[in-house]
Amino acid sequence: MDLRLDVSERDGWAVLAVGGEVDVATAPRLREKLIELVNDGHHQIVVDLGAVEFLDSTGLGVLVGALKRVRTHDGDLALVCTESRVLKIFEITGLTKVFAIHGSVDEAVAAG
Amino acid sequence: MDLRLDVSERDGWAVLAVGGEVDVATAPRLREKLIELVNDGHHQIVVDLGAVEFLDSTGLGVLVGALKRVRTHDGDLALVCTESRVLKIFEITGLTKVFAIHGSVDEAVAAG
Amino acid sequence: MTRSERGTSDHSAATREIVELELPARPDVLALARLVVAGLVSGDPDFTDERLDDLRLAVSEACTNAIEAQQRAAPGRSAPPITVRCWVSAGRAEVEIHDNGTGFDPRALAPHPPVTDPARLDFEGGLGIPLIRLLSDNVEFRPSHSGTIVAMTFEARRARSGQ
Amino acid sequence: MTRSERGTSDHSAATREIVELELPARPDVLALARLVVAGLVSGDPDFTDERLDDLRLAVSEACTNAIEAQQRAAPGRSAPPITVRCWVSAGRAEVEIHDNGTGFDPRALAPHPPVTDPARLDFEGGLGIPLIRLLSDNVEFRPSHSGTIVAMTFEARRARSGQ
Ligand SMILES: Nc1ncnc2c1ncn2[C@@H]1O[C@H](COP(=O)(O)OP(=O)(O)O)[C@@H](O)[C@H]1O
Ligand SMILES: Nc1ncnc2c1ncn2[C@@H]1O[C@H](COP(=O)(O)OP(=O)(O)O)[C@@H](O)[C@H]1O
Repeated sequence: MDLRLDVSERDGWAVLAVGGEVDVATAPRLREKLIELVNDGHHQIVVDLGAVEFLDSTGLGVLVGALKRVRTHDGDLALVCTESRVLKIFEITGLTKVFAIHGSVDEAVAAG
Repeated sequence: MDLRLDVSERDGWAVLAVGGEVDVATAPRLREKLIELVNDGHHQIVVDLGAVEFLDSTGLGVLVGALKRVRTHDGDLALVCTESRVLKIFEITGLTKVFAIHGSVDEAVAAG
Repeated sequence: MTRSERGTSDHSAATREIVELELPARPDVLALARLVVAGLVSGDPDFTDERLDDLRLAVSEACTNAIEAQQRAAPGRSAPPITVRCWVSAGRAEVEIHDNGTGFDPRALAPHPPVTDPARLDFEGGLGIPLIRLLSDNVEFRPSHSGTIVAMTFEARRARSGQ
Repeated sequence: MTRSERGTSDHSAATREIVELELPARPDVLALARLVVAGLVSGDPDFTDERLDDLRLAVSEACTNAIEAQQRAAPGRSAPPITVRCWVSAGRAEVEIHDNGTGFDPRALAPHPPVTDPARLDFEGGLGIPLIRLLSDNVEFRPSHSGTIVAMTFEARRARSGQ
């Protein structure tokens, strides 16, 4: 229910700002938005998790799927995440080794 | 559980600032604090409900009891309340006719 | 009214599914009861914040009475739990509070003196049932085999104002 | 384990009283399940915000699995409800999620390829049970007569740090 998605652009990257709760009820909307971005030719994507209050394994799975999708187009997907409650989930699942995780959108774009 | 009580003084009035949720679980603490004030010789009391997030009929009853108690000492008890969610409860029960309800502590003290 | 009877009414079964909460008969669970019912009903965007406040207070009053009745009937820790059942559909919330208490006759409750009468100050209690009546769109106090069921209806948009 | 058996354990009955929540087997109730369990457990000041986050996520994962299992077993609106039972005492929260689903063998789940293996990206699912194991202090997946009971324990202060 409570999921907010906002798309903007920065230096050729598509920036998807996600807010609210990502669980199995809301993750389909996140997945669709990411697929839409890729289909529209955006293969360099930053997903900004700064306003995410809750993220479950379905949400992690959607991000893994999106990473795979942009990679097949030689693109990249970077995450922005500073909240320890969200970072922790990437850490304990080992996904910090799969995703490039940055402290800000600027940092993500500069690194890309 | 979540009830905050703060006592201060203003121009000879005891000001009791109440915050959080007043229900049958927390109202006994409000009742005790008001009895304590009266027993300590404070018969001019302002109860500031500005930070109250929830107030039930037990809380209303405690305030009615406190008003009766100060009146027997020729004192007075005034309320400060601006939040419409709390004001509404006094209105629909008719208790706006029993209590003097003010928009600020200053106003309550000036009126007293 | 049983669950299956409810299911035959005008709304579809899918939107009438019930959330049921069983709580120990202790005052410190009231905050949780309010949280659950308001959390569930806030999923229906037709309910304004003000109407959610009405719901929260009426549910809290009914749960308080259920807990107190239950503790009178079975003092101390042996009191069985109370149950809150709630369902929402198309701008209407229905909430039932079930207790295993002593039962009572709501028509036999004496009204308070008018607020202008100084004797009004002698009454600290007795505002729970009046508040429930004022805040809900409909309320029934039904004797059950084990105690009382308080069944309240809340419309997102009230047809009538208070009383 | 029945409620009365629980009552005979080392904690007093008064602090072990159970909150039980019955929810329709639909994803949109997950937020409510998280709210109730976190709301109940936050009443124990020993639980830090971080530990409440752990609890919220593990409970949500277990409820998600229960809902999905239930919908596989009884597709559509006919799926029976799932039940969340929770009790807190002396710095420990216990949560059970009951479903009437298909059942499963948690030991038979294949682990993912290591995160350094590119094939890891082929797996979008399968992180729920690992997260439950990492975040809880203890978890049991018990077959029941009707489906599965996932019984998790959370200590306010963890004896071990995640796996
Ligand atoms: N569920 C119930 N079971 C038994 N008695 C009840 C119940 N609800 C209310 N009552 C009776 O009705 C009386 C009035 O209730 P209420 O208006 O809420 O005021 P109060 O609880 O302050 O007395 C209670 O004192 C109690 O005797
Ligand atoms: N309560 C349950 N009842 C039946 N099967 C379950 C239950 N919980 C988990 N499972 C099975 O275990 C698998 C792995 O679960 P999980 O690790 O949460 O990942 P995912 O749900 O993403 O597949 C599920 O796909 C399902 O087949």
